Amino acid sequence: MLLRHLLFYATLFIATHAHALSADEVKGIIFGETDTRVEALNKAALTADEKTVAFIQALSDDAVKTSGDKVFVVKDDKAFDPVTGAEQPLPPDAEDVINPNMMRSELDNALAALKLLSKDEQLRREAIKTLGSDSDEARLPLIEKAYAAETVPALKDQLEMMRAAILLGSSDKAKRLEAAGLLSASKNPATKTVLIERLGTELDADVKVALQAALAKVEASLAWGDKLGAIFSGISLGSILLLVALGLAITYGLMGVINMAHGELMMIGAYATYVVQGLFQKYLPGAFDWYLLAAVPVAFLASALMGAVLERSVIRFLYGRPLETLLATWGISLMLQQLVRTIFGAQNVGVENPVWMSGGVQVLGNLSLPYNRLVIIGFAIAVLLGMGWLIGKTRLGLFVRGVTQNRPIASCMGVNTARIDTYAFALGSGIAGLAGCALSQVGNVGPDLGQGYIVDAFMVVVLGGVGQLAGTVYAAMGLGILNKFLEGWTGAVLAKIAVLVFIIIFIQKRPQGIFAMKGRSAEA
Amino acid sequence: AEDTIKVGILHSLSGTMAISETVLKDTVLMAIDEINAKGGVMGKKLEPVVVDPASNWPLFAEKTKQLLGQDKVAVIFGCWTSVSRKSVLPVVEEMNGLLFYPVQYEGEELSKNVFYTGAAPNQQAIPAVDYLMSKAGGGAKRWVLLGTDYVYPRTTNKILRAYLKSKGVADKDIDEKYTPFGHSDYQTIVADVKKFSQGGKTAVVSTINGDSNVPFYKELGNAGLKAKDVPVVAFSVGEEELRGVDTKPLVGHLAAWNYFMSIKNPTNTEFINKWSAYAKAKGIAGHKDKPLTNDPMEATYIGINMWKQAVEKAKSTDTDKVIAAMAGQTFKAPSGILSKMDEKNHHLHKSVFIGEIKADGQFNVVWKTPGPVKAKPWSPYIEGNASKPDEPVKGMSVVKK
Amino acid sequence: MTPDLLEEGARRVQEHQALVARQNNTASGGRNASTGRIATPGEVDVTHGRILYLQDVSVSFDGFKAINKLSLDIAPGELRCIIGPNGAGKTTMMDIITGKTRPDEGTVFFGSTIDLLRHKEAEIAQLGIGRKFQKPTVFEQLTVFENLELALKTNKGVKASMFFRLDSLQSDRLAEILVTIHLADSVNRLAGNLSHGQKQWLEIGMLLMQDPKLLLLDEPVAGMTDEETARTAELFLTLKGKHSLMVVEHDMSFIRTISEIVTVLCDGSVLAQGTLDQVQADERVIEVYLGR
Amino acid sequence: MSTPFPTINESLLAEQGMEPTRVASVAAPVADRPTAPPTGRVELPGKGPLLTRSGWSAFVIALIVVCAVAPMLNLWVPEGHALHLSTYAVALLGKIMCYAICALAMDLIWGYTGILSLGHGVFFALGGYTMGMYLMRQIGADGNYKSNLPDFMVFLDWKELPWHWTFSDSFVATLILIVAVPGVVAFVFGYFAFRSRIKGVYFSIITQAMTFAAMLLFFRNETGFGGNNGFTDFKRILDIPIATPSMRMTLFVMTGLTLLGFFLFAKWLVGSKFGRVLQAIRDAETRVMFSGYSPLGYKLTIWVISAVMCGVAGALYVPQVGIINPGEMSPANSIEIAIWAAVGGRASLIGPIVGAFIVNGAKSWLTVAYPEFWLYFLGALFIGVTLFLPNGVVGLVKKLRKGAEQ
Amino acid sequence: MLTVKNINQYYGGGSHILRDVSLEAHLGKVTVLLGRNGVGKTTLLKSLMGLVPIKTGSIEFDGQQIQKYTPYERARAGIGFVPQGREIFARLTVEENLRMGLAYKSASTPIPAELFELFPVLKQMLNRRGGDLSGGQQQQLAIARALAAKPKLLILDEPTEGIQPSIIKDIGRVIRMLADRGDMAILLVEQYYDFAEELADDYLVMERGEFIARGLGKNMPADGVRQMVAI
Ligand SMILES: Nc1ncnc2c1ncn2[C@@H]1O[C@H](COP(=O)(O)OP(=O)(O)OP(=O)(O)O)[C@@H](O)[C@H]1O
Ligand SMILES: Nc1ncnc2c1ncn2[C@@H]1O[C@H](COP(=O)(O)OP(=O)(O)OP(=O)(O)O)[C@@H](O)[C@H]1O
Ligand SMILES: NC(N)=O
Ligand SMILES: [Mg+2]
Ligand SMILES: [Mg+2]
Repeated sequence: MLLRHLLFYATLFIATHAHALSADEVKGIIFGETDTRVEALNKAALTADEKTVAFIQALSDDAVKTSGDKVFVVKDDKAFDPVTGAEQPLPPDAEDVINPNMMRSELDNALAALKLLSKDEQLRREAIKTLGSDSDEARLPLIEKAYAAETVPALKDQLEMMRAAILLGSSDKAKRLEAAGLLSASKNPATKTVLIERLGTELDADVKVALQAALAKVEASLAWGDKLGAIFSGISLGSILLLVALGLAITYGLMGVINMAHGELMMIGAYATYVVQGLFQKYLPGAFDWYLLAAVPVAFLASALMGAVLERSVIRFLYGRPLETLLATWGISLMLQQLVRTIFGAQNVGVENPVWMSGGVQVLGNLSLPYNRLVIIGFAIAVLLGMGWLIGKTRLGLFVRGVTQNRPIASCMGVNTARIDTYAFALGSGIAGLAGCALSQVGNVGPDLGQGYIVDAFMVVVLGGVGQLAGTVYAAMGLGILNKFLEGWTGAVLAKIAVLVFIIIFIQKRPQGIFAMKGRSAEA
Repeated sequence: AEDTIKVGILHSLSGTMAISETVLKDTVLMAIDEINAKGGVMGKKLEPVVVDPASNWPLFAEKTKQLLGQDKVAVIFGCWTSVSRKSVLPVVEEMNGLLFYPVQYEGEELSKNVFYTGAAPNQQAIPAVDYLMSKAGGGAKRWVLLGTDYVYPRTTNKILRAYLKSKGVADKDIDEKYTPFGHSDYQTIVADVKKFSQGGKTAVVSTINGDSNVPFYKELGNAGLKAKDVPVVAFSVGEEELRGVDTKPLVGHLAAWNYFMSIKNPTNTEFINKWSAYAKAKGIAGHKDKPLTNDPMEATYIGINMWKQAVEKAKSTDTDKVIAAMAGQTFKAPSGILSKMDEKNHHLHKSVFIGEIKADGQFNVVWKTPGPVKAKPWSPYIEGNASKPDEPVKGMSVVKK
Repeated sequence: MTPDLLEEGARRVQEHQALVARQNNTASGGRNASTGRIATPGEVDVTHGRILYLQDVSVSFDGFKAINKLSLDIAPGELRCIIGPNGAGKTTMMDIITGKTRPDEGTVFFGSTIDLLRHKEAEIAQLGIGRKFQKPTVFEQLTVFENLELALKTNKGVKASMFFRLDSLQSDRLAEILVTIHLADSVNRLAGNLSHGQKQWLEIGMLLMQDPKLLLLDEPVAGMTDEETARTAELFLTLKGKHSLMVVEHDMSFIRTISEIVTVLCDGSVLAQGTLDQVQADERVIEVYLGR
Repeated sequence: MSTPFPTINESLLAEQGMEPTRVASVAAPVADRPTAPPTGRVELPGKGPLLTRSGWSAFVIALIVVCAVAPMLNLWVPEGHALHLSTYAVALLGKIMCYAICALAMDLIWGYTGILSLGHGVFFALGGYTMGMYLMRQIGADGNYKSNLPDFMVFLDWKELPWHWTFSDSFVATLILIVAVPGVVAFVFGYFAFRSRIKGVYFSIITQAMTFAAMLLFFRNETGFGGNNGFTDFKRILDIPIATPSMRMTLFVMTGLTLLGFFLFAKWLVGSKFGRVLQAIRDAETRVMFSGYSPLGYKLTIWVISAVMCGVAGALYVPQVGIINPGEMSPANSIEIAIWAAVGGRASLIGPIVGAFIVNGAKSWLTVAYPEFWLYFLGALFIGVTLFLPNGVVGLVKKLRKGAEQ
Repeated sequence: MLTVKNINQYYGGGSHILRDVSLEAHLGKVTVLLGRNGVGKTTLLKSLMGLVPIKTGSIEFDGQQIQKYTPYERARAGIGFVPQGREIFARLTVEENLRMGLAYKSASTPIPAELFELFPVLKQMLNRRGGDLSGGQQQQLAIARALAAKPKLLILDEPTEGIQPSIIKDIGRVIRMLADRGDMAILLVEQYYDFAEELADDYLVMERGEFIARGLGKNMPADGVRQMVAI
């Protein structure tokens, strides 16, 4: 970020009639009602020089403080006078300048407008994006200038769209018609807003027709993004359901423990992530962005360890009595929740997305795929593959399956069943911990975290067919996509009800889940 | 037992509501410590009786019976959700107890035995919408009313819809959406809001409650829905709720409350300091490292102090006498006003503040009412309320022993 | 199909055609008053001399043909032994008869009127087909007494069972069977605590209580001592005549004691059929089953 | 060839008062000489009495406590007296007795038939809502809005009662519906589920889905059951004020009688052959089918009976606790019912009742005594019971008693 | 090889099943244990495997006192077990079942090819789930599984139950061959008298938890063992 800004100052094209930032301008921008501040800002921006730009940038970065009627720009714990640039002592009573939404939006626009003429293509691109939805007529000359100077075809097209959006408000009918024609090729959702707004005020019938035609075209090209977006959110929800269910697919699906504490094991994973975050903040602030990578194994181990302890102390006495495990693990879940309340408090704790997980890739004008969702989908796939390999292809996996099917005989084959049981339960718990780590990136981290997902987790495992890994995957994805599809149609509440009803009906058709085991081995 | 006055504390310490309510229990305990340190009430020490209704609504009623019937408490501070209050209400009325309810709620209720120290809809929702419609607030023309599917959001949105209509907003420009309790996947909702906002300047009024807020805000951040494009004003999100959220992408989104921790005045500074010290001393998890105050805490604090004053004025803890003495009580509130209990309607007069979220999880106050607003528990935007008296109706066919 | 089956089939076709021809000659258009019978629903009709009749039955699991165009029939009162290599499809055949497995194709008739493929397990049991599983299955959490009581032939509807009381006739029968199966001293023990062989006996006892017309016995003497095997053989012989039995066993000496006709199954269809001596002499049977 | 059926002297088959042991892990007396030759005389266990002698005495005592002692201690012994039974205690006991009915119902379906329902809360709530609707109508025009419609309907701008409120003003209809609504819902749900042979956890999970879906449905205001707030602020029942000591006592006594009645009924049911078929279904359903029983009818019957019992419990619960809302249908509530049964001891009838009292009593006490720590105690109780008392508290008592006898 | 001294065993309810049972099994010898249903044969074998706890008595195997060992330690010490009622892993494939038999061997140990010569059907059904096999096929699998790890002591509980005659003969041959190789002791519980007599080097007859007769296999007819088992 910082480098980018330096570059920006260095390459900024300074308007010929630029003049130095005055103390009055500064005061006008800082003090008073938002309206007058905006006015002062726009005035100053028209004749901006380097200092003005630096000042606007600082204001936008919340790096400006005031004390009485004095204004300071704060940088690296030092305060400077915005006009002279001289370093000044910062009075202890200095207060932040408050920029409400409106002001902040104007600041961004002003900066963007100034960057439109930058030599750096990346900066111009950003500027165009920021200004995208703004159709302020006052900016027309600037945009035309930028349009004339632009050499990159894609950016030139976008500038033309911006110009057209402004021209839509022109008093010249021909220009409006032309603008409408141009805009119909846009794939930008902001264009839709502009067109709708213009439609509301347009009086000329011809222009109205043109506007409507343009609007229809724009909406048609946006429809794709909406559809893909819905599918993506279905997959994304599915990946979360999958993560949440995978651990349970082991502890419950394979081992037959009706593990009501599964949610709490996820919660432990999430809190472990929180603790790692805290440690990074304290001891490794420089590497903070990578705390999540460290949190993954920690979350796994924390939950796995807890799982191992539970298995050794409680669960192992209950094999072959599945319904008793329900009761005991319910008790465990109550205790773990309260334990977390005692240690971390009843409130949620904050877990931040690392910078590389914020934001997203813009795929279409109205479809951007958030990084954290993409990462979680990838993570779910990785966990799934890892677990599939471990269970299906390794000796450990073979032992786990053997032991869970017939404990005494497995031990007669020379398998240390107690140890395998502990490993298996710890593995399932560890995977729950991984799920918790992932969930910390999209939802709450609090004592109730587990309760919110436990029902879903069981539904997924059971719908897929107990003990069927592949079924779990299908069930998670199916429910995720079905849920999102219905949600767009009926709203979230009815969608959730419909999904539950769907599960009930589906099980009637397939009483053993999607991947029912067939034949006699199912009864054995 | 004669030298103490028992005070019931009825907040969930476990279950789903513990997230919000636990801290209110501690607030009452802090206030009690403070009052006792100053010599108690009428020379008697206050003795807290803490119970855990465990986010279970019938249990609220049962515990109330116990507090009033067995423990003979003089007053109860408690409840958060409206349904818990509704569950407790018949019991306090029958047993003629006294309940102080500290959370903003939907109105449509006025009981002689309850003092409502949180906001009624006109003390929170309506001013917030006014602000968003104003030029400074962005001049919103389209509205998404988004809430958790239960009575408080439904009622508030009903009032808001009527209000917006009265301001000339067409039905097609209002989108009302609900999610189930504990909903955690807001992708579709946020995508819908985004789409809706393409039709013109849009603001979102969020009455999402409790746990769903974190995933909602995280999704807003992910989807790049910035406050300057589509501002979201929330009525159930305060400092405590933001504790669990990465606020950087949320800067500029709003909340409407009658108190913010960031309000600068000596009373508030003192309040925050007191709380910080108390949280440290008692090792209250979370708060001992990062003490936070919020609106319901302030409302609780005002409530107990006003009750103390009323008892002293009435020279008795007798419910009816205290009720009478409560009318018109004032207290210097941390929000910076001289808070006053209405003479008649059992609600506080409150200033309304609109705050924008800052990167540190606190709020910038960007707008406030010129002075305290009197509560209208019976919203005029709901049919049939016009004729309602602005005070509890006495003698509601309750049979006394 | 084996030659003798073919013959048998041909004989029956001829008989049937002759019957049709005869009937068509009557004045009543084939409805011959004297031979006309009313098929009572639920009652097995064995007037055609067959109590169980399977034709061209096939079933496959994931592409593996466990039963392959199997045709077989059993006469009322007959004791039929079925032998065949492990995996020949004997148990699967019983699964099909009792409604546990649906065949892919073919017909299965109980008597000449009841299409078993249209009935559920419980109905088939009520029609009069009892089964002993290869792996003894009893109600482990109930006592021996209760196991037998439940099996007792009586109205098995919900309401009837609520008001059920054992009458003295039934008590006698129960007591008799308890003695027969050597569990008289264990009336009050939980069936789950019995040894393997005791469970075998208990299951046979339950079958006797059920008093079915057709008994399907899947390896009934597995795990029994020779003495008990002999007793079982005796028991089966007394049942013969009144009941029809289909016994699957690998114990040749047992088969020898009880058998008239032995059917050899292999790879899901009939390999040979005849007296034990006949099939024991059959090279193919020696090859796949008996060994040298 | 000797006959395999030796004839047996009839007189030797005299009825013995022995009751067959049916509880799984309480081992039956094992004959030390398992293969002793048949003696020729067989002692068949006779049909045991409904309750043993001491069982009847205990029952009668319970009856007296519920119908006479409790009312006396509550209404006549003055407040402040050491023996006074407080209103709070009456309410608490009344509530727990309702829960005990649920636990008993759960035991029939889970303990005896092996079908774990994680959705019994829905039947409880349906009974409760049915009663609640009647109580709402009894408020008449005394509500906030002075309308004949319940307040929440006025608030939703509804002008008339929706169809499903049609019979809510008739007490008789309400009584019928309390049985019919949970019964019909259970019947339809159970018919399809059992017909499809849904078993084990698959069944448990769809019952959970059912209660979860019902909860979300009832949360919606439009569904017409008062949304999240549900029904509260009841004023009268049969036009008699509800918040009076005598009315409360009446409800208490009725609950007690219902519980005792259901107990006897359940005892009779599981003692009959019907009950044994249920247990047989639990242990080996295929064998049951091959013995000629159609499990569908049996499962459905006990499922509906169990649901109706829960519904009745719900109907008794609502006037006593004064509120019914969709929270009763939350999956956790249904799980709790199963937990009461397990704590007390499954497949013992008295166990679940004891379990309901222990768990809820502990909860009520601990939430006051240790508001911050009670979950640890409760959690530990559940774990402890499973680990050390596999047959629940009742199993322990039986064991101790057996030990004492020897 | 195996020396069992004075084992007493009780089931949970307190019933005394094994009463002072002592026996020996030697390398290269087949020891056959006979007895009617319910006398405690399976219980004895389970006690040897450690599947049911014994109250008193000692078990010495290959020079170690193993009565305190867990079942898997006994397996690792070299005891292979074919349980009554097959007890294969129903949801593992045939191959995986055999691999379970190799559990305590190193991961790269191949499944001995001779098993497939012995039981060709297993090779054919390598990828079928154990539970889908026919009863006799399962029994063959159970035996193969126990042989996979080449144990020093092989315990078989009614291995011929449900198996077709030709394979019984094969199994008999195998047992003989294994014993004759001299590196394995075999303890066989059998109801099928002729089979038992043919194989027995030593025999034991059990009645109500006690041995009522023992001797050399070749003396079985002379000792009237057949009658003992038949009441
Ligand atoms: N559900 C199934 N899936 C796959 N294969 C199956 C299934 N059921 C049976 N089979 C196969 O069908 C064949 C016939 O099995 P069946 O149990 O009927 O044999 P059987 O004649 O009873 O043998 P045995 O004498 O060993 O009991 C076997 O090869 C078995 O592996
Ligand atoms: N888990 C158990 N609990 C109580 N008693 C049992 C248990 N298992 C077996 N028994 C009893 O112990 C006795 C011995 O049983 P065991 O299984 O050892 O007999 P067995 O000699 O192997 O008989 P079989 O030839 O029928 O297999 C029997 O009377 C049986 O009922
Ligand atoms: N009153 C509320 N926020 O439920
Ligand atoms: Mg078979
Ligand atoms: Mg045995």
